[in-house]
Amino acid sequence: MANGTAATISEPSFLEYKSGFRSWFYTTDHKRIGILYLVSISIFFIIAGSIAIVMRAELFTPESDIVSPHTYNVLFTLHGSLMVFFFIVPGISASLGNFLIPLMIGARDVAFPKLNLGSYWLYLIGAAILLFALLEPADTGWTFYTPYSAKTNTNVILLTLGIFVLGFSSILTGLNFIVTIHKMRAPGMTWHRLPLFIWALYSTAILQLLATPVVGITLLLLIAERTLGIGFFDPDKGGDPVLFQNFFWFYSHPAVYIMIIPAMGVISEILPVFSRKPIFGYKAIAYSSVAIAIISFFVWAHHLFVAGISETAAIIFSFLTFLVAVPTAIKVFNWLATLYKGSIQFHSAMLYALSFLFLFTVGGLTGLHVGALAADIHLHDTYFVVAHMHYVMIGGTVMGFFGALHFWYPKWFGKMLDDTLGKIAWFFVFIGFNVTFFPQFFLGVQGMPRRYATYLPEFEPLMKLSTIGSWILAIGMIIMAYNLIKSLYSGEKAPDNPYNSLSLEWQTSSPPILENFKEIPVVTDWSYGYGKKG
Amino acid sequence: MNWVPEVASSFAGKVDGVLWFVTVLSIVFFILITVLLIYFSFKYKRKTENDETPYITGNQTLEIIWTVIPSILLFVIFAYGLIVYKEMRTPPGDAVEVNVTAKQWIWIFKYQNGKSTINELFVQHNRPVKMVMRADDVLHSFFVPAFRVKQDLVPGMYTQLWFNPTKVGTYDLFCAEYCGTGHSQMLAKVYVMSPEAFSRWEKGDEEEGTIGTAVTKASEELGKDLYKNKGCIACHSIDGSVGVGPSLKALFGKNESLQDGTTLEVDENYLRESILIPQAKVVSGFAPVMPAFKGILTDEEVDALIVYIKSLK
Amino acid sequence: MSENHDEHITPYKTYIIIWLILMALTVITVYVAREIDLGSINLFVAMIIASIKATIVALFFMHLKYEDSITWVFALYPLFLLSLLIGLTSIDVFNRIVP
Amino acid sequence: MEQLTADHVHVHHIDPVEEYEQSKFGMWLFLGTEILLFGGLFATYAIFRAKYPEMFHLDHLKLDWELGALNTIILIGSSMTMAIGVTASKKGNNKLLIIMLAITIICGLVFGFNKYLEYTAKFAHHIYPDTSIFFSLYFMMTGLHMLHVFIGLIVLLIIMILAIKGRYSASYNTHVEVGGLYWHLIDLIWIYLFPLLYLIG
Repeated sequence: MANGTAATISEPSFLEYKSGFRSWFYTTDHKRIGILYLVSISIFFIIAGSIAIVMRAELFTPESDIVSPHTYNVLFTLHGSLMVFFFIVPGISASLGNFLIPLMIGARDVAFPKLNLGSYWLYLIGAAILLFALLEPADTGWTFYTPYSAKTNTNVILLTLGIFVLGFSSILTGLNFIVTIHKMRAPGMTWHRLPLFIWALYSTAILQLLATPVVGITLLLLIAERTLGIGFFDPDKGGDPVLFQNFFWFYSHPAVYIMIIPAMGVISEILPVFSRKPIFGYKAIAYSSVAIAIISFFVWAHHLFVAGISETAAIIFSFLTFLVAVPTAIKVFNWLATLYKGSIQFHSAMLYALSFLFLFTVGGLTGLHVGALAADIHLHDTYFVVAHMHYVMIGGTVMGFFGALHFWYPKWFGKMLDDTLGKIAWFFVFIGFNVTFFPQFFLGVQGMPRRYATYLPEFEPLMKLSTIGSWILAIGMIIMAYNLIKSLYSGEKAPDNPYNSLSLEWQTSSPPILENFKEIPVVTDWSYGYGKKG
Repeated sequence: MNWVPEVASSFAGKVDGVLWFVTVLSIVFFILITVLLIYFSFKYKRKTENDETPYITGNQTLEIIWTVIPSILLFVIFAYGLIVYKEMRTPPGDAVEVNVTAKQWIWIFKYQNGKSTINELFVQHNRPVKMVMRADDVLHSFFVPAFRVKQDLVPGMYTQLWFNPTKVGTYDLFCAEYCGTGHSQMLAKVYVMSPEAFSRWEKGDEEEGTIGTAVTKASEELGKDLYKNKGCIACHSIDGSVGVGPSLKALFGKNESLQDGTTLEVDENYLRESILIPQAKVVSGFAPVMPAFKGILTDEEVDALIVYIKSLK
Repeated sequence: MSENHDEHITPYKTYIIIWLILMALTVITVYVAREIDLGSINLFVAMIIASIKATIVALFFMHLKYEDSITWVFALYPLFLLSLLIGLTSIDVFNRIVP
Repeated sequence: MEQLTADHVHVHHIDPVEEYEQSKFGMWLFLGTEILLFGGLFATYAIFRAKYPEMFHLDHLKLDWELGALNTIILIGSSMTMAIGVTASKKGNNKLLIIMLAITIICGLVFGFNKYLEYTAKFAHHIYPDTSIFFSLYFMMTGLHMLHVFIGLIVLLIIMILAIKGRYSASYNTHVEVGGLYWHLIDLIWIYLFPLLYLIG
């Protein structure tokens, strides 16, 4: 992209221009709000991750020895709820999206900066409600299936209320992003010059905007069921428990894509930079993001094949489910083709991007097993699903998230990360992740049901292996966290554009100045013009 | 190590067929992608800072190929899954019906001859059975890996599944839908019996069926088996911790206060009544949720349980 | 998207006319439902009238008529999703087998 | 951006026309969210009405359709006054805007008062949200709608105060337009709730 903004800028960066509590919690600067989200979601990631370690430790032996079955149920409820609603849904979208969207489209801020701050406060309010909910935590699983969630005497209301509030935070963030991307692109930034990360976040924002309200009303009805005694989901009052599952997954399946599409966007940015080649099939990748955003609304009931839904519905939903696999496959092939004849540099961010390709492929392909009707009947609610989901969520989203952190770290904080340490951490994360979750595919096929506090002795060897893997994974995470924090203090000062990227965010200072650019850049080309034309 | 659980129903092999088909396809694509990924990564590893790279932005033909081929394969998987699914969902007309009721955290099976069992399902070899299922309280799910069947049980609504057991033996039945504290203890056994053994069981000469050796066991040991197999374990601990029901530890001889305000000392008669008709005298602080075991346990079995409870000092 | 900033200003008179039409439709829908009572197609008729009213409100009171295409997309897409939610859920609820 | 005092910081100047376009588009997006929020309830209604037609028929007779019709007239009227207010504001007629906002707010309050009468009458007859599926729907739908009326009233009140302070002109009336859109949505939802609940149970 040709523009003259890379000239040395003497203004203080957005990190330095002002300090103190108010300058952060009352800021309307999208970059600071991005950092606030980053810190908040990281805290929840650490909490929920630690819970996972305790759960795996409990599962080291078949009996319940570390925590009681009830506590175990509470733990997996918290692990799921925190990871899904507090970490991974707002994850890349709210933290990196906030930081990067205006920078990448050449704007000074998002369309509604005050609303943006409001979204973050809503997130904090949701988090505060959650803290109260922890006093007597729910044991329903993060899916809150009725009638159990309407009957259990643990505190379901506070947890769902917290998630309801977070939902509005998510809706308003999505709304903000859609308007920003529509109305605030720099001159010359046409739709077909937009970075693919922006396309991905645009698709995500549509899902956030239009799927979240349905889970909002569903959780509200659940709260009403517990407080007012209404009975839409209560069979004793003529209600239908499976209706709850329909409504819940109308949001929660698109939510899976709210989690994964931003990571796909990250990969589309990292691969070309470290291959020094244009992204392969720009339009195919861009449109497939939008296609996923649309089709993913039609597939929710593939979570319900054995829930008691009608056969007709099961068949229709199975078919639609296979439809949504097509755009995903297209993306993977295009990424792969991007590497062809490139000049590939194994930066730690690139390692995460490549492992994304590898792990997400496993996650995506095992999705076919559970999408096929007959196979799903056997695999549903077993460890196979647990493994599949973690391959998509960790192998996909979290790898993308880590890749993004390593990639944009110099831009956020103006410091270079220790790349060697980054690679060591990557090694442990990659190995640990696979050791933890790969055995779970076999456990699932052999019939080990999920959400079991105790299990039959025949599953013990693989369960032990999985637990050992979780320790390796934890070591990797600790090294990475150390690297991220250490580099803040002792990292080398980052140049404005350490990877010679063509994308707009690298054409301003590192870290960027308060209003991103000295002058709004004029865009003349797309941001993937690497390589020699000819 | 076995890749898949035992193949013990008429369609288990077909389900495995779908599983293997998808798995093989997945492995092919996985290998294709991984090999290319690793090959490209090393072949095109950066040599100098100024490596020249070609300006390739896409290829229409390739895009079409890798859109169309996966689409076709995906449709084939869908169709294959659908065909087997149809068979799994269509019970043959001559299937024997068994009524299944699930409640926190036991399975109750009622047979056409009026018998009923708890946490033990008896079926005849090579005779299709259809489960007509209902949950009493919350969602549960009937899952027998060896038969490749799974179906949720929903309160207020009947669901069904069928299978034709093709192998004599004993199989695990799991609850696969999360249902609360005792979820992972909500296990049962499926006994697939030869026609002779089954008709003997049906006639009722052999009430304990499974625990065929039970007669020879000492009462206390039999009681312990029953405690584990009949679902008591899900709600009543033996270590003093309070579950859904009172702990059995040191229960005998204890003074309990009841919900109607009276107190009594736990003796044999109270234990017997509480097993057979639990709702008669409920200890205060607990919900009256225990199922009645009248007609399910024999007198000898109740005696054995009482001996066992007495032994828990 | 919309580069055209000369905004359309609806005259007051239009609003009065629209209001009169809406009132008339309200009377019709009440009359049809309570006096004529078409039985099973009652729901159908009432929903058509309500949709006409809603369309008029959106087009004129909310000026959707003068909005750009992207606003139309985001105004109509939720309705499509809603029909999907109702339609596909009904396919499940009303086709379940009764053993 | 108000808190920034550093002199070397760019002034974030927002073009009022752009801001107007963005805000209006943003509000349309938000209305989409609102439609799907109510959508969950509409879907519930559709399912249970098909499942229990008799219950819906018998229960809906217990509702006071005349009061419902009155409320419909009031709310549609308020929608019209709101629309007139928007036009007035675009024409720079601040006085008319204030009058129209006042009428709209009064209509909203009367609507709320009628709802209050309706609810208390139901409670007096021992009809509560847990009485039947129909009344669960009735209370949830009208309750959520009432909550929106309440929020809408607060928004309009703030806009009216700002209008009295002379904040709006022919060239700047974003709040009025956006607040108006929200108020019309409340009307839109009611246009469906009225026949669904009061007329064709």
